[in-house]
Amino acid sequence: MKKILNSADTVVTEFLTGFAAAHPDTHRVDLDHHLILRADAGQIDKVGIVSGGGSGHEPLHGGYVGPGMLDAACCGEVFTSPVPDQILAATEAVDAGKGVLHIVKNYTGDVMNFEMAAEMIEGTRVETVVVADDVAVQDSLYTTGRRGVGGTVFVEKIAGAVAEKGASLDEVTAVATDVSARVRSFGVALTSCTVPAAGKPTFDLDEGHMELGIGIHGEPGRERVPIASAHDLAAQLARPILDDADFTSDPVIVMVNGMGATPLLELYLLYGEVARYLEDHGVTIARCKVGNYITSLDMAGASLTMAPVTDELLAAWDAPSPVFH
Amino acid sequence: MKKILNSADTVVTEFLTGFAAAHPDTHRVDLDHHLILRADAGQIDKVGIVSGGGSGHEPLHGGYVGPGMLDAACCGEVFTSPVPDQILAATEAVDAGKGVLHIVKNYTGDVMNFEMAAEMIEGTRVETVVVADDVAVQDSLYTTGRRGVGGTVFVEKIAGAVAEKGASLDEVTAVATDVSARVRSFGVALTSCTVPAAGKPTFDLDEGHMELGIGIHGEPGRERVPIASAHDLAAQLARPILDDADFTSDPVIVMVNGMGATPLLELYLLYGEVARYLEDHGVTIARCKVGNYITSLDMAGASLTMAPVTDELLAAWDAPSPVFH
Amino acid sequence: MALSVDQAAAWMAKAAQLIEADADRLTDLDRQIGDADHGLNVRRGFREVATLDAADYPDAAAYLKKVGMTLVSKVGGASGPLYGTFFLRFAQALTGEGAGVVEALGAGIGGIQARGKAEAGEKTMLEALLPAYEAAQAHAGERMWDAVVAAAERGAEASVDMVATKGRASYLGERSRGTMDPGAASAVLILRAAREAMGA
Amino acid sequence: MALSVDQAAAWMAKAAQLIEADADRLTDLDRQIGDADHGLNVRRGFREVATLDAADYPDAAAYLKKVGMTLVSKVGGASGPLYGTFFLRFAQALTGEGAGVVEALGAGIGGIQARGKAEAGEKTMLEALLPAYEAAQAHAGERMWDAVVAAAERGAEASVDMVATKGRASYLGERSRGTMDPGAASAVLILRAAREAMGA
Ligand SMILES: Nc1ncnc2c1ncn2[C@@H]1O[C@H](COP(=O)(O)OP(=O)(O)O)[C@@H](O)[C@H]1O
Ligand SMILES: Nc1ncnc2c1ncn2[C@@H]1O[C@H](COP(=O)(O)OP(=O)(O)O)[C@@H](O)[C@H]1O
Ligand SMILES: [Mg+2]
Ligand SMILES: [Mg+2]
Ligand SMILES: [Mg+2]
Ligand SMILES: [Mg+2]
Repeated sequence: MKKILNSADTVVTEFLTGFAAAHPDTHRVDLDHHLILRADAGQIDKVGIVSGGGSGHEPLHGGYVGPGMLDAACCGEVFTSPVPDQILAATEAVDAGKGVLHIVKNYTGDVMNFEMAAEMIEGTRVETVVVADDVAVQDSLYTTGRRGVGGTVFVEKIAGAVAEKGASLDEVTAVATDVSARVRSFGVALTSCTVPAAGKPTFDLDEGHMELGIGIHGEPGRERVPIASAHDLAAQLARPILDDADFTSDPVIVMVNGMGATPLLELYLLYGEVARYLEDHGVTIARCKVGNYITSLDMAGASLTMAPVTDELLAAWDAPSPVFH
Repeated sequence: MKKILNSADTVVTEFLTGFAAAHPDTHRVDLDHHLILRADAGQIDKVGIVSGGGSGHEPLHGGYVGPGMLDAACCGEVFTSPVPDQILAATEAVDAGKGVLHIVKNYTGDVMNFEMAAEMIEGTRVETVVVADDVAVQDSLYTTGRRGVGGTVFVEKIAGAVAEKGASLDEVTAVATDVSARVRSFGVALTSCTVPAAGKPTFDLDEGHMELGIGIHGEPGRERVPIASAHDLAAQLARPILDDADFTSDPVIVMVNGMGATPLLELYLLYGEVARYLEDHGVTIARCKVGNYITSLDMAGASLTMAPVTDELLAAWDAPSPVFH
Repeated sequence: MALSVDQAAAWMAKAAQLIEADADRLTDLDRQIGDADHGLNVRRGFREVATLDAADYPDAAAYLKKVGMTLVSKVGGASGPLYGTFFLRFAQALTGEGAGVVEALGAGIGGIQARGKAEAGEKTMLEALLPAYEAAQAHAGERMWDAVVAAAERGAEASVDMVATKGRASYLGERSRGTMDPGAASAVLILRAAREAMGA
Repeated sequence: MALSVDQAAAWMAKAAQLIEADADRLTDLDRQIGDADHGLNVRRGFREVATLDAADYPDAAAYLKKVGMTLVSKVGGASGPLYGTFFLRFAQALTGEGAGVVEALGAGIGGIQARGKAEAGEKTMLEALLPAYEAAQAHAGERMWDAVVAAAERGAEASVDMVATKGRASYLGERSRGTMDPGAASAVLILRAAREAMGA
C-alpha cells in the first residue's frame, strides 16, 4: 500500500484538519463529530441539507458543502457510514427553522444510521431521500436494492440549488425525490482500491480483466470481463442504463466520472465515445460533466450517470455554486 | 497497462474529440492541429496567451483554456512537446492584434519547438516566458536548468487574469516573468506512471520506496528514499523549497497538487501537514489550492508549489475564471 | 439465569479480546464479499467498549445499555446499528420481570431483525445468531453455552454456501457464494466470549 | 561524392525500417533515463517520412529538405527539432557549390549543435554523431560509411558511462550513468541506414 498518511486510524481526522486549514473562510469543520459545514450553516433562512457517508469518495460529500449545495457533510470512517451522533450534530447545526433534508446513499449501513439519527432527533423536521441509482444491482428482490452512487451528486446539486432559492422542506424533498427517481448509473473498475486500514487491494484483478457493475466501495462487481476498448466500454456502460429507463423523451444530463486514479485524458476520451453512443441511440445530451465527482479512493475506472430532466431541473443544475464545477 | 483507450496512437486525437463534445459552447477544438481554443479566440481585444506541451498533464493545459486564463493550448503527443506547426496555428488563431505570449515549460523539447515556431511566425509580435520552477533540479550548470512544473499553473492563472483585464503584451510578459521568478515546486512519486504507447510503468518502485524530486513525465527523481509518513513527507517537500528562496517576507500562495492517482483525501491530509510545517517556518499562507492541477497520467504522488506574492499578483490570482477552481 | 454486571463485563472484555485477535480475518472475509472493513468496524467499537468501567454501572442492564450506545456511536456501517441494537434490546430485556439471559438473547436478536429486516438464509450475522438462540432455548441449563456456540459455529459455516440477499454481499449475487459471512463470523466470537464469561 | 535522390530515398526507407524494428529498444532506453518516448517519437516521424514519394522532388536536396520539415512537424520533443534541423541543414549544404555528403553531414550536425547547444560529453545524440563526422572526414572515400558507423557505435557505447548534462536525462544526475543515450542509439540507426543506401 502506497498512500500519503500518518496512520490508518487517523486518516479521516487528519483529512478534516487539512480541509479546515485549506478553507478557513468558507467552511467550519467539527473535528469532534467529523463534520464539514458551511461557515454560515444554520444562520441562513433556508432548508438545511445534510448528506454523508463513508469517507474515501471525495469530493463527495465534503467537497460539496457550500452555497447552492450541502449545508453539512457527515464524514464516516473510510467506506463506513457515519454514526447517528454525527448525523444528529449536523442536523442540529444546519437547522434554521425550516427543517432539514437528509440525502442518503442506499446502503444498509447508511440507511440504518441515518434512520437511527432521524428517530433520535427532537424539535427539527427531517425528511430523508434515499438515492439508489446503480443499475448494476439488477434484482432488488434478492438485494437490499440498488446502491446509491453517481446519482447522489445530481440529487445534491439540484436539491441544493432549490433549497438555496428558498424552497420549503416539502418542495426540496419533492425535487430530490424526483431526481432520485430519474437518475441511473453504471460503473467499471480497472483496478481495485486499497482501504488504508486494510493495507491491500480489496480485490485482485489481473492485467487482462475489468470488473463491470462495481459500486464505490471496492465491492467486486457483478461480472469480470476482458478489458475492452474505450469504444466498447462506452456501450457496456451505457447499454444497461438505457435498458433500464427512457432517456429519449427528455434532454439528459450526463456525467462521466473517474473513480480516483483515472486520468482526465482517459475520461474525456471515454466521454467522446459515450456521447457518440448516446446520440446514436436517440439521447439528447443537454449538459455534461467529465471529471472526478464521486470516487473510490485510488481505484482506476469510471462510471456513467444519466438523468432525463425537465426545464426546472436543468435550471437548478445550471445554478452556479462555488463548490460544483 | 490498464487504461481506457482505443489505441495508443490515437489517444490525443480522441481526448480532443471528447473534449470538443463536452464543451461545444465554450471551446473550439482544432483536430488537425490538436489545439484547444476559447470559442472567442482572436475576437476579443486582448493579448493572446498560448501554452502547450505534451499531453498527459490534464487539466494542464487544455483545461485552463477559457476567460481569464489561456486563449489556446497546443496538445502534443503524450509527454512529447507540440511541434512548431501547432504552435504557429495557435498563435495565429489567438492574435487579435495585441500580440501573443507563449508560456513554455522548461524542457529542451518544449523550448526548441516553441523557439522554432517563434522564428517562423510573421506579422505577430510574440513574447515567450519559460517556466523553470522545479527546485529538485539543483545544479543548472550540469542540466538544462530547472524543469517547468506546478509553477506553470501560477503563471497561466496570473498572466491570464492580467491579459483579460486588457494589459499590453509588455505588461503581461512582465507579470508572467515576475511570477515565473517567484514560484518554486518540488514533487514526490509513490508510483510511476504508464505512458499508453509504452504500455508499462516508466520506472519500477517497490512497496517501501518513493522517488523524491520527480518531474511530471515519469522521469525518475533525483533520489529514491523509504516511504515516509505524511508528516515527514511535508517537510521533505517543503524544505528544499524554503531553502531555495525567501518565503517569509511576503504572503505566499500554496498549491498541493496530486499527480493523477492520489485521492483528494490524501491531498488534504498532506496539505494539513504542509500548512503546519510552513507556519512553523514563518510562512504566511495567503491562498491555497488542493487538488489535481498538473498531473502525470496515472502517477500516485504529489507536488508542492509556492510563490510569495504582492497585492497585485494576489488580486490577479483571485480574479474569477470559469476554468480555474 | 440472571446476569451480574461482573459477568457482563467479563463477556465484553473477552469479546474485545477475541475480536482484536481475529479482526484481520473478519476484514479479510469482508474484502472477499463486501468492502473490507468489518473487522475494523467491530474492533473500533469493542476497543471503545473495553474502556467502559463496569463499576460505574448499577447492574448488567445499565452496563450493557451503555455498550449498545457505544457500539451505535462508534462503529457505523451496517454492523454498528445492528450490534448496537442487539445490546440495547438485550439490556432492556434484562430489566424485564424474571427475564434471563436466554430471553435477552432472543430480544437482542429480535432487535437485529427489526432494524435490518433480514431473515434466516440471507447470509448475514443471523445465520449464526438464530441457530444460537434456538440452541439456547433447547439447552437452557445443561451446558447451554456449549450448545449455543456450537450452533453458531455450524450456522456461520453454513453461511459459506449461501448466496447473500441482504447487506453489501448481496450485490455480488452468485459470486457471494463460497465465503463465510463476516458478520456471522463476528457473531460467533461474541457468543464464544459469552461462554467464557458465563460458563459452559 | 554527390547524393542522388534515389540514394536519399533509399537512406530514408532503410532508416524508417531500422527505427521501426528498434523503436521499443529506443523507448526502453528513454524509459530508464528519460520519459519513455524516444522510440515512439522517431518512429512517428520516420513513418511519415516513409510516405514521401522521392519522385516528387527534383533532387536529393529538395527531398531531404522535405524530410527535415516532416520531422520538425511530426516528431515534437527534443528529437524532432534536432533531427529536423539536421536534415534541413544537410539538404541546404547539398545545394552548395561542390558540396558532398561529408560536408552535408557536418552541416547537419552543426545544426543540431546550434539548436541544442550541446557539446561532446554531455550524453546526447552528439556522442554518436560527432565521432561519426570525424570518421567521415578521415576516411572520405575508402570504406567511409563502415568507418562512420563504427565510430558512431563506439560513441554511443561510450555514452553509457557518461553523466548527462543536457536533455531530460540530466535531471537524473549521477543516476543517468549506466544507460546508453537513446538519441545516440537512434543516430546509429540513421547512420547504418546511410551505409546501406550509399554503400560501404
Ligand atoms: N440487513 C441485515 N441484517 C442483518 N445483518 C446484516 C444486514 N446487513 C448486513 N448485515 C451484516 O453486517 C455485516 C457487514 O458489516 P460491516 O462490514 O461492518 O458493515 P458494512 O456492510 O456497512 O461495511 C455483514 O457481514 C452481515 O453479517
Ligand atoms: N540539447 C541537446 N542536444 C542534442 N541532443 C539532445 C539535446 N537534448 C536532448 N537530446 C537528445 O534527445 C534525446 C531524447 O529525445 P526524445 O526522447 O525524443 O525527446 P524528449 O526528451 O523531449 O522526450 C536524448 O536521448 C538526446 O540524445
Ligand atoms: Mg463499510
Ligand atoms: Mg518526451
Ligand atoms: Mg463492510
Ligand atoms: Mg523522451
